[in-house]
Amino acid sequence: MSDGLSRRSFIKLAATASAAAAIPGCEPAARKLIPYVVPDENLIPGVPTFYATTCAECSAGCGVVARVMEGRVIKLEGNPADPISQGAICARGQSALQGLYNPDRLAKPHRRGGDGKLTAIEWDDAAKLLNDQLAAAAKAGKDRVAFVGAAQGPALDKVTQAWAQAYNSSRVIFWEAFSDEPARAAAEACFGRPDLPIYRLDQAETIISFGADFVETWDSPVEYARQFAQFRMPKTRAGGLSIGHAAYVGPRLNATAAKCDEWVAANPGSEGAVAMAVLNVVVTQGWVSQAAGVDVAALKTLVADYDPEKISAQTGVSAATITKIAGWFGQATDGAVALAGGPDPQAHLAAFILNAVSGNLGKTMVFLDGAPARATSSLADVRAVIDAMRDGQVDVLVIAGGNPAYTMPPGDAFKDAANRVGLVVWAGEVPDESAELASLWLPTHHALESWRDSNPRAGVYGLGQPVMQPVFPSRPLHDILIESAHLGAGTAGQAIAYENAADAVSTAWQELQGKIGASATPKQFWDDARRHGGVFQAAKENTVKLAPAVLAQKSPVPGAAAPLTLWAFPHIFLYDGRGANKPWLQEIPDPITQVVWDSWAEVHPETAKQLGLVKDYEGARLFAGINMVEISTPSGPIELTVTISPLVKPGVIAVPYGQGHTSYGRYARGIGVNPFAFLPEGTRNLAVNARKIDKTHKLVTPLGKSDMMGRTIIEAMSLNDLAKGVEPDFGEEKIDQPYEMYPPFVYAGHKWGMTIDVNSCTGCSACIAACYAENNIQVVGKANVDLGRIMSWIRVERYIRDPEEIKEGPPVYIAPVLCQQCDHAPCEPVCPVFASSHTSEGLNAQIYNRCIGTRFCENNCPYKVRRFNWYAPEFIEPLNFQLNPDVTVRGAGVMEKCTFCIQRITTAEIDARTEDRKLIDGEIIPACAQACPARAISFGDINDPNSAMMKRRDDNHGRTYTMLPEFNALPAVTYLRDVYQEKGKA
Amino acid sequence: MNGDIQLVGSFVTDGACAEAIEALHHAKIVSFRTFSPFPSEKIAEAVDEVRGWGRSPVRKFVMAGGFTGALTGLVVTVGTSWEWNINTGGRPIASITPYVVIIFELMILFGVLGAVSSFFFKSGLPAFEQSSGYRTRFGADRFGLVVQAAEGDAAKIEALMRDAGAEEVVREAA
Amino acid sequence: MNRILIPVAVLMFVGGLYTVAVSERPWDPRIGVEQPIPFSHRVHAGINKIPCQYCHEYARRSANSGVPPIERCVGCHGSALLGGIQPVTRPWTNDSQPPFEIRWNRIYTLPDFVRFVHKPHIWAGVQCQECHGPVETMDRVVPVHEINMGFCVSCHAQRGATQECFVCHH
Amino acid sequence: MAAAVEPSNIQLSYLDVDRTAQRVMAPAGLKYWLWVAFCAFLVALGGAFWTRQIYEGLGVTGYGQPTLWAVYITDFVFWVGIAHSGTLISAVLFLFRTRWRTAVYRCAETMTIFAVVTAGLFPIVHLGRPWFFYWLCPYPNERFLQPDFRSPLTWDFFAISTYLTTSTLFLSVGLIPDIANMRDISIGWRKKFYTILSCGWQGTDSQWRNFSMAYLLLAGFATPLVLSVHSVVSWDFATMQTPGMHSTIFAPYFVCGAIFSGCAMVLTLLLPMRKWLQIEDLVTVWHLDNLAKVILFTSLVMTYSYGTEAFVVWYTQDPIEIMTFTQRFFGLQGYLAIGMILCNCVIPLILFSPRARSNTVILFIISIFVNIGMWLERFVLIAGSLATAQMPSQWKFYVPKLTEVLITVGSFGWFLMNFSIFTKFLPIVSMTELKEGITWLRKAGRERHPYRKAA
Repeated sequence: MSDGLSRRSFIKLAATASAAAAIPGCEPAARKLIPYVVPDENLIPGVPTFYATTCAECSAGCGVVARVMEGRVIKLEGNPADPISQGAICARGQSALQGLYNPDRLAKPHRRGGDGKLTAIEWDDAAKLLNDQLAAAAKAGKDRVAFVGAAQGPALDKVTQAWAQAYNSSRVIFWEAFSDEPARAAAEACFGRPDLPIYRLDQAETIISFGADFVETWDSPVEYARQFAQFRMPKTRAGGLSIGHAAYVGPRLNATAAKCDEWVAANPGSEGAVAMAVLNVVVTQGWVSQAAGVDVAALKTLVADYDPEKISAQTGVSAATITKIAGWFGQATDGAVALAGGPDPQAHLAAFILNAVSGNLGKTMVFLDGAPARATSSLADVRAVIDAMRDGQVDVLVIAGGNPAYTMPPGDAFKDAANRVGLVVWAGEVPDESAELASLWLPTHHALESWRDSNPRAGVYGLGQPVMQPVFPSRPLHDILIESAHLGAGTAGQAIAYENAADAVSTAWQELQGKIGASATPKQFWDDARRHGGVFQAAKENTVKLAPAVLAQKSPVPGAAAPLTLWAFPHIFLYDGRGANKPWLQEIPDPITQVVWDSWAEVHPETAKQLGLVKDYEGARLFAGINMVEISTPSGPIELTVTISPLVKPGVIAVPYGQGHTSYGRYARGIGVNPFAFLPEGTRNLAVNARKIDKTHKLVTPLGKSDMMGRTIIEAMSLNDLAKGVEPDFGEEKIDQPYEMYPPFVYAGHKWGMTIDVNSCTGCSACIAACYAENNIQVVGKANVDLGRIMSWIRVERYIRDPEEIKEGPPVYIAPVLCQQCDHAPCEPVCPVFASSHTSEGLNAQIYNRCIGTRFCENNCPYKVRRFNWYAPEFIEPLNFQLNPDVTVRGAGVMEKCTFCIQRITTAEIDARTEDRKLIDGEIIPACAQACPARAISFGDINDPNSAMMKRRDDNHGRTYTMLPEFNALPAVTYLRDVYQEKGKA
Repeated sequence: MNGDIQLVGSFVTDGACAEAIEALHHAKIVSFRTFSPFPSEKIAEAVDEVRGWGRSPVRKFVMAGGFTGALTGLVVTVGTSWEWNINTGGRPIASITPYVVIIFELMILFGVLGAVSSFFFKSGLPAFEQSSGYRTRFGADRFGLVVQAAEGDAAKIEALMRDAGAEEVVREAA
Repeated sequence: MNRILIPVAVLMFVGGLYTVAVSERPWDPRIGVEQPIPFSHRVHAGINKIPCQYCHEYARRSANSGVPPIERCVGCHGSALLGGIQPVTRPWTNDSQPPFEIRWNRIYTLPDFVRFVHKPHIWAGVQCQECHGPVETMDRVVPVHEINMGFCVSCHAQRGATQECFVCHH
Repeated sequence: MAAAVEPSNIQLSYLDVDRTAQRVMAPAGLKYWLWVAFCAFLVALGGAFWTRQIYEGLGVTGYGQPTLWAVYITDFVFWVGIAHSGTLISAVLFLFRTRWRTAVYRCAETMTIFAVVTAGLFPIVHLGRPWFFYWLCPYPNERFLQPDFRSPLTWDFFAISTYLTTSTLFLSVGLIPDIANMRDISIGWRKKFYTILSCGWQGTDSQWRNFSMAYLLLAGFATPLVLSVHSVVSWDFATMQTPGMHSTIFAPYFVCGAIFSGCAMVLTLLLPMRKWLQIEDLVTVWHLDNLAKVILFTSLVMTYSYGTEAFVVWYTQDPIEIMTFTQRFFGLQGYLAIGMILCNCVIPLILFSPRARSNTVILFIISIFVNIGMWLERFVLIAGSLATAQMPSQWKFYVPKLTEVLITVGSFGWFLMNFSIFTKFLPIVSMTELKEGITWLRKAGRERHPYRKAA
């Protein structure tokens, strides 16, 4: 009871506090103080509590820590104890909060009447309706109940299965749009076990990725971004300084390719062929490792058809390139790894074989004992269920997650089938396309409100616990299932031992303890798991051998590529569309195209010329595409908005997944197109012909020009220069320390500074999402972004060069730009009212309540990192529950900017003072540095030469530079140059 | 003094008026005042000669105002900077160079205020009681010379004025 | 009389500015607010000498000092059976609100753009009374000082505490 | 209104001067009030949109990163510029004892006052939180916190307010004798009105003596002030590190531009006025001709300044400066800069022809062009330079929305309304000084078509 009361009171406090927060200066804080009846001794109002749980946004299963204040979760941070995330978190993980606090979440159960109108009903009625129908279906015969949903972790999946059995059915589908089925199939073929291996990129010298965008969406992006950053660190190999060689094979230069040495522009769907060609070179050059113990003769016959010369017509990749990357792979003394992504089975097969024959099994690609079994259903099972539905063999269909109506190819097959089902029940958070098919809607808990477990890999058992009281009167999905089994399924149902999901999970953990033989008492084990967010053990590595049989089965050589191919790729933020209802993910620009709030079609300038499209990126607003083309697909013509970019292969129309929702909340509805709706099953590319139509639609981006114009903004230097220790020459004369008119200002105590390693930054934008979450930054929407009013304090700056034209260096420069906290801050002396001033700790302070909005500071800021509030921010209930109470919500008409997370700094300093100790290096971490998966950002005290941040500068002194040095603003942020290796050598 | 009556002479040109003044001066009659529609060099010179006036005292007030302003500027700028010691852009707390602008503007402001106020003060403005002898034409197109005199001297003075070219001379009680 | 007009005008101008200055009160004292419970700080803190932080327990640990949970009241005012002090004679809450959900009226409020944290002030040895006045002598709490920036800054200046804008405004 | 045959001024008497000037102030007819009502309507329009902007936030404008200054600051600089020629004509030319100023200086000075009043509005319109504008002014407050006197905006605040005070006082001192004149001839409420305003002026010798001295010193102060004010305005930009603005040439360049645009505005006002108010024989072609010469001269100086700017940019060899400069002329909004050159450097060259200088229609058209050109110059300098600053990724060109446009239009309405009302109730030409220099007026009348004789 006290619990309930305290919850009510905090909700009230929350509401009032945030309402007041919306207008700083005008409104006093909450007028009422409502005490607890019995205080929770672990909870101090005003001091955050941290709960370890797991992230449910993708299958990587990172551990996260939820920062909870006054009972509201206000921020998600990586769980340092978790071996996968190791304290980092990606943009999608951060945005789980906006799924939790989404204003479009279903609050009550609804049922659809005959006229198709929805009416809210009570939980009991909903449950009764559901149970009756289920019981009837179960009576009618076997397998007349079907469940289609997303995998929710072993324990809960077991519950689902049990529920289905109780209703005398086995039709349970765990649907994942981008499933790991192809990889598992290939693994089964190669090594006789359908596990997924884990990769150790940091221990490789060469990485070749066949369509696997491992720093964006593939498999476990946070982990691989971290490993890749270590892989790219300049380190001494065989005497000389070297960085790993990386090549990305795919039709579009995405963020992953941007960080690789070589972007191998292959035709869509020909990654597998390229991989075989690489294998061919490796074999013919005799780089097959003896240790692998494979039958070279068989190999030779397998790859016979894939001679680089012969195949290059189909793949669109020159033999020279293939030979080069094959050379990197075969001659890597320090281990190499091939990764494969996408649905093409041949690519996975070839990648596994490559890793095997080059003797990297157990080194860079490792199979673990006790790897989790497949969590998602195979395509065959899915098809079976859909057919059954179409043939009217299913009476009740429960859709819970996965949004099959949106993600299942091809478009309408699932919908048609669903329409023949007697009762379609939808259980979820935000009503999506699948909900449109359902006649009964059940609101379920968000992952952060319910118990879960996860087992992303052997030895890693994540425990997801509810981190706050539910925002809406929803119920956990599995409580609904268990209850319906208990009530509706008679004795069969009573057989389910659990009372509810929590019960199921804790039981599963008791079993787990037995399995892994932990010595602690059950309670101890359970408490530790909740404290650490799971149990993490080193799993035993398994030695596998390549099955000779696989070398016998030859796959047909692909035909020549179509003149014009549409190729779809998962959006880095929206992924398969699940992110589309989260404003942060819509507003954070895609790292490469920088397009926001839209889906686009990238085409190469040549293709654009053939289609007669105007070259729209020479103006000041680069890439704000306006042309529209109409493409012909089996499911009718589709209209796409084109952005012309040299970063895609000619003859390819690259379209991101994730947009094109017809439902799924106010933020997702009616934006762009949905490639799932017209791409055939099991592939991501489709030969189309396109024609220009005289319709225009504006793609919006916060980006101006993409040409750096030789200014010192983001720099890259060659490995040789770094080895020789010479400063790279960019044609501008060096600026030596200029004459100072005034004596320098002395910073006695701390002086905060930052070091950002451009070489590590992958442009994943986790820092931006973290900043939005930590600092109450408002989302302004498409129209305002177009007017140049995006509010993010930190942005991922990206500049491109046409890959055909450049001789040396990367084609894309990516680095985060935030307030440089200059000592000679140009923004400060121009402010007439001291709203912008410098603290004694070297921070460039912006005092919101003193600001009168002359906007002089931003005009004078060379880095253009200040942001002005053009409107009063609006945080739609309950999104305002997420606001950080330590940070002012800025009102209309004031300037705001990055503060190095001053609220964290002051809190830490107060703690240190009250505990009468010095600040510990690393005690203060700004949100961006904390989130960064690649660990590109480090923060610390410039006055302390032993701080990790300063050490990083010293260790890489050859690479340090500051942005726009000619303005002598003396930034506190130092960048480390990107490092590339000359195309000539290697 | 012996101002029991006054003679109001009006002239068409300022030259004539000035001559009359000089004539009166020779006749040792100095208790007069003039009205003119616009500042006339000739009349001014004549009057100055009679009264032995130097340049107008307004200058001194303006000087004082200017100094006060400059000082105020210096005190306000430097003083308020030292109140808080806020570091902006690594500049010195009290950086005089930019303050010169403020000091200059305040100097001008106070100088101007000095000028205007002293002008009002010295020329007896605002004054809402009509001084006798003023004719509206003296504001328009005639130059007036009003002489205070004893009954006896009236004839002589009138003659002098008419010789100097007075258009008309009127006697009236002072 | 006109000679005085100008000085008067100047005076009025300056006076006007001064009124503007004083009229800026980001913090408005709420004098004589009636609380839902006839609670007397005089009786508790004054006569019975209960230390402030016995009830406002979070002051030294957090930003907000916190209002005592009802458990804390019952601890002393429990029924005679529990050996508590004799229970209060007056009704606990007025009828306008559910029992056990006391809606105290805030006396001290700060605007949202000021971040005041009790913790460091308590640790720095600042007495509660220095800001809140002699609460132990008041039946109904009345603000003594106007908690505005001038008040904070002057004390910070005296004690040589930080005077960074950024520490309180962020 | 082609070059009308001027009435002969040869025997122009003091009374003629008075009567002509007083006739202007005769009770107004319907036409006049319609005109004032129209201006008032424009003001109301602008006011309404300003209210909306305050209520909803600056988002209703077309502003955004990186052009955080655009139309409003342009208007501010434009109006301040307009103001300056007034002080120039009344003060500087007074010190130089220029004869032809007597007829036009009152009009120019009035224009100054209302232009400054208009200009003063724009920094407030432009603020994000306009209700706190008074924080720019030092006043006793409980925080002991005063403005930062390092900031050019604080300089602006002091410069503009000083300028407004000074020129108002200058005007009113000059007005006193004329008002006294009006007092003597008028009756009824006007009598009371003028009696109070004239402060009992009678033109005695001692009054005239102090008057001349005060007037001289005021002029002496106004001259450095007018130079300083627009230099300060230019430093708003010159002290910025933004390429395209960060240049030491700005102060003289802005001052000259101010005089240029100001004289053009004087012509724009004077030409219709002298027609409709029938003061042709006080404001003669001779005066206009001299004004036109000033415009021509300043236009040449402007052309030179543009050249210098280009040269300096080339001379620095700073790629950022050069890129910004090229963007100004060849970027997306290059046509604005081209138009600026046309209006400010090319079209005024027509004034080399004496006929053009004596033709009121041509003069009027040219003056309009110059006004447009100078507005464009400020816009190109401010919005253009900010649009293409240091960070290419932040480049974006600014396009105004209805709000800015209507508030700008409203500011013109505000200016014209005040000016028109002034002309009806206070003498718009200085009778005193015209009478003082009446010989020159007669001369001007005799040579009323100085250049026709040649033909």
